[in-house]
Amino acid sequence: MEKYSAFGLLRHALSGHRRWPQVWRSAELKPNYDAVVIGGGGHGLATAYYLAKEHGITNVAVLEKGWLGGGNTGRNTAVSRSNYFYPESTRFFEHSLKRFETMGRDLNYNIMFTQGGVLSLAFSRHEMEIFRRWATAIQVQGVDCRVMGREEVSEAVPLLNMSPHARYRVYGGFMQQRGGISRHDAVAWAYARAASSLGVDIIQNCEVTGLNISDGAVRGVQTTLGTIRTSKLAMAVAGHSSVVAGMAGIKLPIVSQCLQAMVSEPIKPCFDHVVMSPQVHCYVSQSDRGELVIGGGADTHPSYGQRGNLPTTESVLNAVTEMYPAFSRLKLMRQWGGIVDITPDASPIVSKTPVNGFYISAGWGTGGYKAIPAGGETLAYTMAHDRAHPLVEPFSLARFAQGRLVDESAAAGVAH
Amino acid sequence: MIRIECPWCGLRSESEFTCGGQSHIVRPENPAEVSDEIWAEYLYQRENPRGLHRERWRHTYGCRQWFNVIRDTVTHEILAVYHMTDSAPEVSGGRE
Amino acid sequence: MDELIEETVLAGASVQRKTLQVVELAAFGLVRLQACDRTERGLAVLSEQLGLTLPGPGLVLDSQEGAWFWTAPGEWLVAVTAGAEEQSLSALRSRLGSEGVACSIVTDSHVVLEISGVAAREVLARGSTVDFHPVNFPTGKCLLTQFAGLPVLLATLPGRDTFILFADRSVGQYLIEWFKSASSDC
Amino acid sequence: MNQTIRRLPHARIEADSTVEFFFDGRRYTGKKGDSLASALLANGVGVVGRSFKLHRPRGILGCGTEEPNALVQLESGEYTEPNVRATLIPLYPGLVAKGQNAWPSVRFDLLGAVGLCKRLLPASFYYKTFMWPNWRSWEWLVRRIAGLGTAPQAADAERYVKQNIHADVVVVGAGRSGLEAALEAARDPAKRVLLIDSQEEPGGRLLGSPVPEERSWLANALSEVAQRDNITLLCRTTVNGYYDNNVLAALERRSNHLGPRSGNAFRECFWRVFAGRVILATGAIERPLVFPNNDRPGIMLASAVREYTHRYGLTLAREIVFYTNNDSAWQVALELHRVGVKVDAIIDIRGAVDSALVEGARDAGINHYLGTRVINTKGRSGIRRLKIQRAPADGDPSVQSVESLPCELLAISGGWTPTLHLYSQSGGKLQYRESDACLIPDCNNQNISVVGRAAGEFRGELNLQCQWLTPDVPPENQWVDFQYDVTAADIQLAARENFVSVEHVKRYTTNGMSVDQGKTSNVNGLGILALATDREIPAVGTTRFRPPFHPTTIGAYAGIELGALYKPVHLLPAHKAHLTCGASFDDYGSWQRPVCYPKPGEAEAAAIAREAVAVREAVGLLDYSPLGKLEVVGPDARAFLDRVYINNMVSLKHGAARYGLMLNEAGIVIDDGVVVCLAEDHFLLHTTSGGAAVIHRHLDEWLQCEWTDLQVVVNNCTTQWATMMLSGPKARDVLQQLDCDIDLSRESFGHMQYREGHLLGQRCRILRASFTGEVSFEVSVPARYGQSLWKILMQRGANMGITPFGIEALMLLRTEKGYLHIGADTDGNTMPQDLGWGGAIARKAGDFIGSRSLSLPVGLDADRLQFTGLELLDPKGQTISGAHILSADERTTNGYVTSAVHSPNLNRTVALGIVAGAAQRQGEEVTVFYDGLRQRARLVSPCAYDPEGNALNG
Repeated sequence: MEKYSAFGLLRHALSGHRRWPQVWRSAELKPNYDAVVIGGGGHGLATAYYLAKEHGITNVAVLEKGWLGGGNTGRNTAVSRSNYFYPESTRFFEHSLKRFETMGRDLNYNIMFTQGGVLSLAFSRHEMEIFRRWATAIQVQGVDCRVMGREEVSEAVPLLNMSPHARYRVYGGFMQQRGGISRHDAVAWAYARAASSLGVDIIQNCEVTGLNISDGAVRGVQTTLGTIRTSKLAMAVAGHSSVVAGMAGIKLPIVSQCLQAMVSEPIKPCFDHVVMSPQVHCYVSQSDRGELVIGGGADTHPSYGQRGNLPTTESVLNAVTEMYPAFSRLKLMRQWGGIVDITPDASPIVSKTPVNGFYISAGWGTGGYKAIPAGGETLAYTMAHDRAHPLVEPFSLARFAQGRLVDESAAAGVAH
Repeated sequence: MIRIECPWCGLRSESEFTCGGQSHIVRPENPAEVSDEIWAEYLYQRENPRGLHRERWRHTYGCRQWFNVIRDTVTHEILAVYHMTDSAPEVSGGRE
Repeated sequence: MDELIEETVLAGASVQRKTLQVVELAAFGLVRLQACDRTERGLAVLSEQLGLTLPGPGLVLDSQEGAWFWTAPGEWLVAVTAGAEEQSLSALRSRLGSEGVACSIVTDSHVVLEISGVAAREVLARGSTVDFHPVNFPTGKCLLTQFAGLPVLLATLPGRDTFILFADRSVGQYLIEWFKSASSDC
Repeated sequence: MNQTIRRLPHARIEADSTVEFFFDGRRYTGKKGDSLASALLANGVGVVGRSFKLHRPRGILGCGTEEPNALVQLESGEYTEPNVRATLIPLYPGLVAKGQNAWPSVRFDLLGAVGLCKRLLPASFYYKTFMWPNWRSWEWLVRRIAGLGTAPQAADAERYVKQNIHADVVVVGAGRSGLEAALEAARDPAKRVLLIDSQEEPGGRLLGSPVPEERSWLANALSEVAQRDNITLLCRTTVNGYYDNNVLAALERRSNHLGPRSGNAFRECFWRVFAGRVILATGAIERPLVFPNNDRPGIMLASAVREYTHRYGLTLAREIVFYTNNDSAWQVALELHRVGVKVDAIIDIRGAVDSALVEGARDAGINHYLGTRVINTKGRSGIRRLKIQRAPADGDPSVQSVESLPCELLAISGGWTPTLHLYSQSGGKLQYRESDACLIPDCNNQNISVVGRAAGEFRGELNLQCQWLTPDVPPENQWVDFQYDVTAADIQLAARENFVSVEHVKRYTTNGMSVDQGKTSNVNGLGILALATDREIPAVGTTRFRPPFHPTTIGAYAGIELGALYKPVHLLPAHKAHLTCGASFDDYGSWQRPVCYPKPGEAEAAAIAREAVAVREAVGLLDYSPLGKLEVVGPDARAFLDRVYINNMVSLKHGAARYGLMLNEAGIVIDDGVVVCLAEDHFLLHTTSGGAAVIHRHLDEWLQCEWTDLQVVVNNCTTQWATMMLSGPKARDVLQQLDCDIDLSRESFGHMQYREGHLLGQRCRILRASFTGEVSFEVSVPARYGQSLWKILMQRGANMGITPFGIEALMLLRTEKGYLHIGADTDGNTMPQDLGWGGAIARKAGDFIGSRSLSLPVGLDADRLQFTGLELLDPKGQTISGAHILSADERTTNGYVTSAVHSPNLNRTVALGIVAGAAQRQGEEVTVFYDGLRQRARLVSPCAYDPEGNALNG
């Protein structure tokens, strides 16, 4: 793998950039793999990378039905944070956040992680109480987080509607300074490059059509490019988990819904943080390119339609205009949708399954992107040892039958 | 935008309705007697198909009635609307 | 001696534009009728007891009590003369017998607005996605819809291009503000 | 240079008008009917913008929504708008615009220096560097160089409105095909036809036509449209989104042609269009040719040259040269000549061209160079010369010759791209047509059809010879996306690095991600990628178009529902009376309710404390109207309620009241309140304030979806009644002063009882329950009398020191008493056994909602968070709701404080919380943690005030 650097850029400039190597190899599908990962998004690619790097399993294929990074990895608003309420969640996402902080150097690929801070706003006395409870929970777990009063918030976000007569008056909020945004495509490409250089085969335009399972164990995978033999199979197909798990005869506690995101036309820097307003379902940040990146709540009906829906767009932008009256004259440039897997407790499932050798990473809901490094690392571990990684023990498939849900919104009254 | 033919009020826009998710989920006859697994299945497991889905909607901003719908979860085409107490009709295909 | 003084929801607040007017109607008393047995048989019995063919969705029935609006299967809103609720209620009860039907006075829980003017249909179409074209919503009809984010009952008076809007009393002020703002080009 | 060009006579502008405007601080004049772009051209302004990455000077390329270069910052202050296409701004008097993304100005931009290190900045260079020492140390710089216009700092001074409209047939685009389609559809008088056009006036390309026949056809068509009363014509309206079920979103510009302060009520109107059938007549957009330095100001699409010449009457330059690969540009050149505009030359890639065109050119005295390519352009702020090269005749390089031509304006045409964004948004698939090198409609699921140029029906064949980029010359300076500085070389680099999916190339090179969303660059990029990867275009595939077609004002999506209208707000019947009592209001579950009634200069906390003391010592009055009231009626009502509440409702006697706790099916506590039995088949349920609608929905769902055999109806009568809560030792005395036919004496009207009767001659309902711990009468009268009742009670209570109190005092009082407040003292995991109801559940015979979930393993955990009181060891200590209870090792949370107040009646902090295993740990000491501060506290009974309940029975 050729090292990227300013010097390298200079050197290639002299040869007119005609000598750059492939970022990942174009691999031919082999009939046999030690491990196969279904899904060439951030999670799948990261899983393959950690299988090779941490566990020495390099005869690995990543199967992507479209183009890698083309699912939710390429459709989300690229926010990373670890300000979760329950220790189970915080521990996991804090691990992931730390990986984000060093990813650029670790993978020698600049993912442009900008730690502008993630600020959540409270719009009522009650919400402020909940936020204090939430922020304290995070502090108890030793993660950075501070409660902010009305004045602090207004300084941090000068364009915010601070009118005392606002329909939803801003009471304050809490900030995780280490949270921020990165370039989502870059994360997928970085893992693909690193994994590929360790011998992982990345196969695009290869859709899985069936699983070969006998005696309760995985034997192989049928794909549009032919059948592969393998005894370790993982799925990381956010949005389509129920479909693929169904091939293994497994029914999941998951509903797929469409989550929208949108960007404004690019403007000069005017917005430093990721600002979330859960009460009115909108969050806003500004990308390096200058676009305002806007997200909101998911459509409430099950959906596999990867496209924007007008009512949601309207309500999200209505909230944006109410919160930031100065953005009213900016223009929306692009709007799209991704399919998210929602579990009953909105927490993920990283788990072994009733089928030996079949492992799932699903139910990331609206928070999958920030989980990519830890999600890949723990799934790889779970595959390699056929034993759940300690970080994901609370996120087993079995927790539902015990009623042991890890429901962030239950404790904090706020979805993520 | 989803447009649904409310059995009572006629064709309306999505924003007038509330989606209640999968329909025809059978509540165990004697909850006290079923296993934890069965009960959790009833509470949490869902079909979640990519394609035709039998689900229930409520005309929240109209007659407040719940009713059943067969919808294609990819194209959002509505293939059938029927009463809560009716069993699902046979429908062909959908666009997927 | 103390006396409870009756007050309307909007205390005279209204919208007066060239092409749109919105005023509060205090002319109605409202009674809600709910049948516990919503089966066809049950409803047939009900019609018989009342001696009326109760209106279905979208339809308005004029009877001597007043105007009947369908609001849900087995549920009607009856608009009677203001103050006559009590009589109407007992009249209905006597015809129905106590079992199986809930009759309640709901006058106070409602605000009733009259919307008139040549821009009425256009402005209504700013608050709801239903088709207000005369072909689809002729006079003498009613419908339940989401209007300005709220559940409302809209009715057209026979003969006149005037609309009556029934909503919860607590949002009366909000609705007036909404109409003011939505009609600022009228 | 400020003298404006004389206009051609046939132009569609008011030749004798003068409209003053300002660009980059300079004053210019244009004509009525001009766009900002045409006015700038008329004033000889060549450089109007700078590119995104390299800050290269940019001139006007197109004449409409496809324009990638001429982006300006329009107006200032609360009226400013960034990134506006100069081609889409109708000129209005006093218009003020500035060039963007440049310092000090677009004419002379110091940041142009970035262009010098172009070679160091290939596609996505940033992924490969800025890693040392870390991204943070570079990011600020990159962010500042990126971005285009500047965001407004002030709130938008103008308003927007939304309008829904239904039509049987919706025609998008009022060009020739659109008009034809609309008139055709309108033949059936029963059909409602909606014709939408994005330009200032209908006509499409016909507006730029010099041909008399075409002009008169347009005039006739428009008058016929006007006569048809079943056709609605919307101009200045751009359809931006095509959603499921033929729902379209369109934006109408109502006052942009008048400028700010136009006095219009609404600046823009956001149309939601509900269409039976949609006909797309959206036309086609001309493609630039890709050749070295094809991005200089003065290089313009041939279609734009046509528009500016005939519609705006401009003679754009002295030396006009055309460069094309198809016939359409020849037509334009000949049309120019016909109206007396001199064309110097036509350069055509094709070796052979239709003889009629060639002769036409010869007669017009236009030099033409066939089989010839432009291999470079020269000029500083604008194009001055061309370098052209005849293609080697049958591979014999010797015959190829290079010439240089003078050129002030280069009109280019690389073919046409049907405008199918909406078609693609609707779910339609596209297919590639080799002959015209363009994508055309393939198949679609919705009721939609495409006509005219949008369907690839070009009037007269193009006879196009495809050339995606210029061969045999360096690709580095062959521009594809003018705005984001994407060159052919960038796309080749992407392919080289194995970004071969069209989506990857788009993301890696940013081709087509600029604000024009690739209207002029996507197809060229596709072609170059196909060449670079040695594939056919269908094999490469296309990117999916997403809404909006053209960038859309964010405020328009909001419409009028902002500020006070943002979300419906509910007012109390006695709202005005509270104002007169000096109430400060706040939003509680969308109800505006009094927080407290501060006296002048009194702090909120002080007011709350004063009110709380008044209730304990004398009597307080609270507007309790939002308390949810549901009437459940029917033969099966009692059976139903017994399944809805964990409590036994079978034994509830007529006239009696009983506390009830409600769960969801997962066993989680969702509501509580007092249930009253009005009659054997008639019950009154009280829900938490503001919760009535939610609980109503909950009950309806069970009745309609699960227990359909039960004969029960639910009537939400919350707002039918105004409820005033009199609470305190003197509550009864106050009420007894009023004429009431209910016996209010302690003996006959005890705690947790309910009466109906008449108060001051009106029907009333009185409930004796208490959320304060004091004797309380919850008096309900029909809402129309609510305000009056409030006033009377205040008057008659005056001599007993009656004090109006707000929600916060109520919360303080109930916290002193340790009364549970669902949602505050419970969370989304709380089960009844955590609230001391384990026994009741065990005793209850039948099944009820959620019962089975209570015995899942989680329900039996010993460390469940349970409701408890907390007493700080330090009597002066204070804590706050949100503080945590720490585990012994202080590493994890053991629960948290859910309610905490300073009790003015006990003069110490009173706190409630939910703590792991609290029921078994009463008396134990724990550590309370908040904001770095640790305090010791003891787990005690929730009830801190009057545990014997004497006050209650007083």
